[in-house]
Amino acid sequence: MSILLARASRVLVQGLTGREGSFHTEQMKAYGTDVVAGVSPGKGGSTHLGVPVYDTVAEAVRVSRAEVTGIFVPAPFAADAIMEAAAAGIALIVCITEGIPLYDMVRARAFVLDAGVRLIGPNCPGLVTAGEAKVGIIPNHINRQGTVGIVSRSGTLTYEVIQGLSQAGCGQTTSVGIGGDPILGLSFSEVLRLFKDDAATRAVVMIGEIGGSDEEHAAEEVIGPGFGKPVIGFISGRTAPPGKRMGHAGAIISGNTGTAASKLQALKRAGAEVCDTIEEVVAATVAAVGQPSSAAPR
Amino acid sequence: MSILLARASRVLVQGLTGREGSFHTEQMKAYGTDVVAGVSPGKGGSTHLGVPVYDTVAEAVRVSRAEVTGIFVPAPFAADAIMEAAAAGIALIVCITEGIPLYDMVRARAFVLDAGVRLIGPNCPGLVTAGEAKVGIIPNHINRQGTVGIVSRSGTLTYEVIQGLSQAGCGQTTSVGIGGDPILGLSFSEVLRLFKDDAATRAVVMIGEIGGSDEEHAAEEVIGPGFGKPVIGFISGRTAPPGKRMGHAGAIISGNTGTAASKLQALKRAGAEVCDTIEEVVAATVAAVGQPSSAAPR
Amino acid sequence: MKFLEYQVKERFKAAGIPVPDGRLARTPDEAVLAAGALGPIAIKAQVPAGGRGKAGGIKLAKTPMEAKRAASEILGMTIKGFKVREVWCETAQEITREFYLGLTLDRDARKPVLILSAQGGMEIEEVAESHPAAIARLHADPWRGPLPFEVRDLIFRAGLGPLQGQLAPFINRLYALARSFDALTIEINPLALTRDGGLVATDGKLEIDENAIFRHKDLHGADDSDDDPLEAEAKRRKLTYVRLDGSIGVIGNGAGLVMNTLDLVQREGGRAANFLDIGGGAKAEVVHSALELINSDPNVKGILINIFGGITRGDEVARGVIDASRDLGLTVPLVVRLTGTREDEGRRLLQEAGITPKSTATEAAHTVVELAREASR
Amino acid sequence: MKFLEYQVKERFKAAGIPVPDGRLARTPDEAVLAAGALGPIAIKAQVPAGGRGKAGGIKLAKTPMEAKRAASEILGMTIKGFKVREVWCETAQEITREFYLGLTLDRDARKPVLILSAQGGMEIEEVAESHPAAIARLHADPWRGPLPFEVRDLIFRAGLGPLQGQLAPFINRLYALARSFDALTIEINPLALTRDGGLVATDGKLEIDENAIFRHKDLHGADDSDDDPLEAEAKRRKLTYVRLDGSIGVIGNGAGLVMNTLDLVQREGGRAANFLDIGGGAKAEVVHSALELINSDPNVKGILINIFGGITRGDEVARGVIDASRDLGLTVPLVVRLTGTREDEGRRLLQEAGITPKSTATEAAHTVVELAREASR
Repeated sequence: MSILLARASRVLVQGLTGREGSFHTEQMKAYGTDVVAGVSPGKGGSTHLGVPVYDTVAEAVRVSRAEVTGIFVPAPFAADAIMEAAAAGIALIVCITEGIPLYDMVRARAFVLDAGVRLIGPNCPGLVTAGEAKVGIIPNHINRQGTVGIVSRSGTLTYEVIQGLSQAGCGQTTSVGIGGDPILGLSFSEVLRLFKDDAATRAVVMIGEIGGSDEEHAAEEVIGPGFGKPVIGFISGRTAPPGKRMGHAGAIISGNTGTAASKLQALKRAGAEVCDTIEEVVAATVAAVGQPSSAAPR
Repeated sequence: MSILLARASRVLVQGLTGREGSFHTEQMKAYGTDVVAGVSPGKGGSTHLGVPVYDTVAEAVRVSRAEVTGIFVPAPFAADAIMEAAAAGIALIVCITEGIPLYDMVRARAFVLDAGVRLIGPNCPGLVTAGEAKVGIIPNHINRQGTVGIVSRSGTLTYEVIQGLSQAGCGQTTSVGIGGDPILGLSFSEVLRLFKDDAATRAVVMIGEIGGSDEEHAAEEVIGPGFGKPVIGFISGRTAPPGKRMGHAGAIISGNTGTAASKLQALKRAGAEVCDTIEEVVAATVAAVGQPSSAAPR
Repeated sequence: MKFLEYQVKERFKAAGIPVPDGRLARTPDEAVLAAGALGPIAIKAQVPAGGRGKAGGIKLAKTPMEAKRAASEILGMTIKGFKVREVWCETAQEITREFYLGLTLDRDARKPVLILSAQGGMEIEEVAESHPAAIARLHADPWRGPLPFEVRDLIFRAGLGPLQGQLAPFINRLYALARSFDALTIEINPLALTRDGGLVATDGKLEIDENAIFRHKDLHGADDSDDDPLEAEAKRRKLTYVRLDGSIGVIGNGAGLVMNTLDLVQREGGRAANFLDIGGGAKAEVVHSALELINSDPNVKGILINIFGGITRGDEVARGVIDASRDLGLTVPLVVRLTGTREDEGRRLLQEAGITPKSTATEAAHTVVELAREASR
Repeated sequence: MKFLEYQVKERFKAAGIPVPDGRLARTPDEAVLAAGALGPIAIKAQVPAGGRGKAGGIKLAKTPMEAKRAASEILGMTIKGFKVREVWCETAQEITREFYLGLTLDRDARKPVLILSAQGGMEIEEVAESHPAAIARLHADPWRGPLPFEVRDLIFRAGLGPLQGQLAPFINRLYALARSFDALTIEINPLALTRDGGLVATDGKLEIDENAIFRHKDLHGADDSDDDPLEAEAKRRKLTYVRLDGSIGVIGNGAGLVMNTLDLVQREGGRAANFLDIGGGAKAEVVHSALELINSDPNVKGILINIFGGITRGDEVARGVIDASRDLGLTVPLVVRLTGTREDEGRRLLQEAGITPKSTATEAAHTVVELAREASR
């Protein structure tokens, strides 16, 4: 089993006909994802990469019964795309787009919450359920089916961990990149709760970074004796100078929370195993799940 | 028993220190209503008519644990007062104010709905649970405790019916004036459902008027064999000339609904007893509940 | 508050909604000047009512001479009871298609609703009934307004997808205009697609919420009662008054009660001369003012005052009635029904002044119809 | 994007938030003119950093002569690395109380938050820590904005009820300004109550969301990197660059990965000369541009490129690296780690060009630190 996404998930792509949308739709299909529809306003009725294109998400959902969407539209239009998906009855929205204005996201997130829909991202690599399906941009070849859940705020570091684990013979259930923006959909806490309830997941790797206090909240609210599975934690940005901004506003250090020290301490206090490097993360995870998964890599 | 309001209800008055607020608070107290607090921003800490005054509804609710509020503030500020009450955790809001701009009310009503709070009004006379408590402006002396529920869109016609019934020895459980504005809180359907579930109410008088289609909806959705209690219906405005309407938008939206004929027909079809005059309403109600209630008038 | 076509178009223009160039003319000569400046024009009667076209209130003029003739014919016409005092002269459009775009408050949904149809023009109501699917609706969340994807969806549902880029800003501006003016109804009909591919509002309607007038004190709308001196006077007195065609002057508090009083008068064989609601909490002066207004109507043969006080107090009503009777020297029978808040004090005051109030509305209606009939004999 | 005090005050004024009268001076003589026109003035260094007062960047001048002396002292100062090129001269205020009013985006609550305190001034952060109850907060619904009752409640909770009538419009205007400019942070501190009972914004801060700049193309903020030529150059090249104090130039894709690369360099005994994130989906030209920038930094003794492609493609990165190596004539060691999307093609291209990519970030960090150390010997 896995969380959020499975082989049977019917996937829509918003911005299908764009450059990024096209490239990654091909990759998703190559991974086995059931891409049932695309949306590009004004191109309804055509077919792109063998996928039927609709003018609106409402129409696409009505016809294709898509449940999950991947959003690859440019930043000025991405928040609107998120809300369109939520209003049309999509259950899981994965927004890859980077650079969405924060006020747009604040509104879109409130909208999504009102609609009772799950949002992953924005500015995230998406998610993969190893060996089953992928929505987003995580490279196909690094994933391997197994028993480790991954949740991460950093896109590229997620790939490092997945690859490291796969190479060590330690496969994954689902790998979720929740995104690095200040205003996000699913938080660490929410994804960790899903892993907690997933029978197939035997250990969880959690990759945080400086800024915000989602890691602290997850440590306090979810991780701990009741969690019942080993959590291996890692925080990047430990040597970042305080106060300087590092790319995403997500890395702005605010008050006493948000520092690497505060996050590491909270994770330790909650009983997570905290590591210094990705190599250590891999080693600790392999140790935690006992022996390497026997499933073949793909 | 009764609906919505009882002797034990803790009542707040917004606009307590104003002319109307003062006059009707005295009347409400005279009827036995437990007025526990008033709100007048800037007058917090004082006492008016023996009632402690607060600056904000949040503070008033925290201290007084008020559950019901009566709003007597001027129209330009009334929608804000409604939302303040909803946000502060008031369970039932009764807005007497007349002349609130419709866009203000459209927003306030959406706010109240989101908060899961009941709103009666605006532009309504409020409600009385006979012999127990009153919020609003229905004259005290006309009510008499008994077994008839009243729900009405017209303020003054409500009084006619209450007085007519009381004089015929036929008392009431609760009399609710839902208000005559185009944008309202509780509809006929919602109040009728409450009466349906109220063991003490043995018959319901429903006073509608031309415009909108709340009466039609109530007839279709709530009244009927499942209702289990006699409904005596009356529609005012049967001889009113058709309105001078500008444009087509209204007609596109409401089509043929809203006329007295459409409402009377819907009520008849649902099995309600439809009357031509208030005197007939009284006679039909007395007949429906069998014999006059034996409770003393008050 | 309603507006004339040219007033609506001024607001459209200010809100960024394209309208044809035009000029107002009060005389045929002004129409000639407009035609000289604008070329071929449509000359349109400015009255606060629909159906002008069918009534002959809209004519095309290709030349200044034609404009003079057309304007002469239209100015001075009476359309649905309104005398035409002004015509709007605007550049004639080469129209290839006509759409409908409107906004109103949907009282059942309790939300603003945008309405778009590819089949615009005069017959939109028929379209709504015969081809409901040709009318696309969007109920906007009152806090969020119409969101970009909702507007896109509305346009595609109306079958106007290819015009999406042009239509979306139109719709957004219409909504913004409605919000900023507290519009109960706002319509662009027809919304015309011209030969050069542009969209233009060739006719428009706007009605503003009277309750929100305090936010728009600088707005001046069409005076839609200027042909009825009593309605105009009632407006000045801030009374809710509608002229009817009977002979019993009716004054009451609350729309439902007044409507019911009209019904009762009719049941008793009379007909009301008017609807007059003094509202909630009226003071003696308001009652006085209302009586003065009704008494000035030569059609009125009897007056019925029906008050059931909640927020309105019986003593105030009684004082108003007594003062007015004394000041006005009423010559028609006056019947008062008074009950509710401060009923006892009010009734006592009336009794002292020689007026015996009735206790039920039916009785009062019966009496006033009888007395008026006797007085007319 | 950040703004200097006077730029912020211009926007406050345009939004209806009262500010003291003032003039910008670039020379002591201009300050003399300002004092002549305005009377007693405060002369304030214009730098995009806090703590000006403590650094001596704010002085009072009662006369034009005093203004000349004060401006002479402040102009040319360096405050937190920024050279003072302009001073803002504004009418000195007779202040009786100082409040704090601010707005920021609360990432945990995922909402804008308004902050009001009766204890304003420089020590607001200390107040927040020592007397949290003295800081009233209002999380505004992002669609509704702060509602009138919420603003009233905020004011009463801050203990400023008696100033409600004056403060509420201030708060509404601040929020409207934040929304219209996509402000991440906007502050009035102090918000001063003057002797005559008025409220005035005597200092202000504004920072705008870089992601929303496309909506504000006409806005010009403070150039907060003009004293660091490399940061200025990076900005021109639209690269996310931060100068650090080590000697290993670091280029990577994704903030988390770059931050981790800094951590790894430090673990291997080196120190990074910079943070440079080429972002997602970077093309060869971007990689080329980034390498050119880093290579122009004389502190850089070795360069580490760490790419794990998702949306970024390995072949594009390889092409950028190869072209840049050829064009720039690199003299410092270059270590590349490349994996992820189109990894094979990228690695093949690099191999063909004589660059052997490393397969792990740890190995790459280790190698570049070693090579830089050897090269420095």
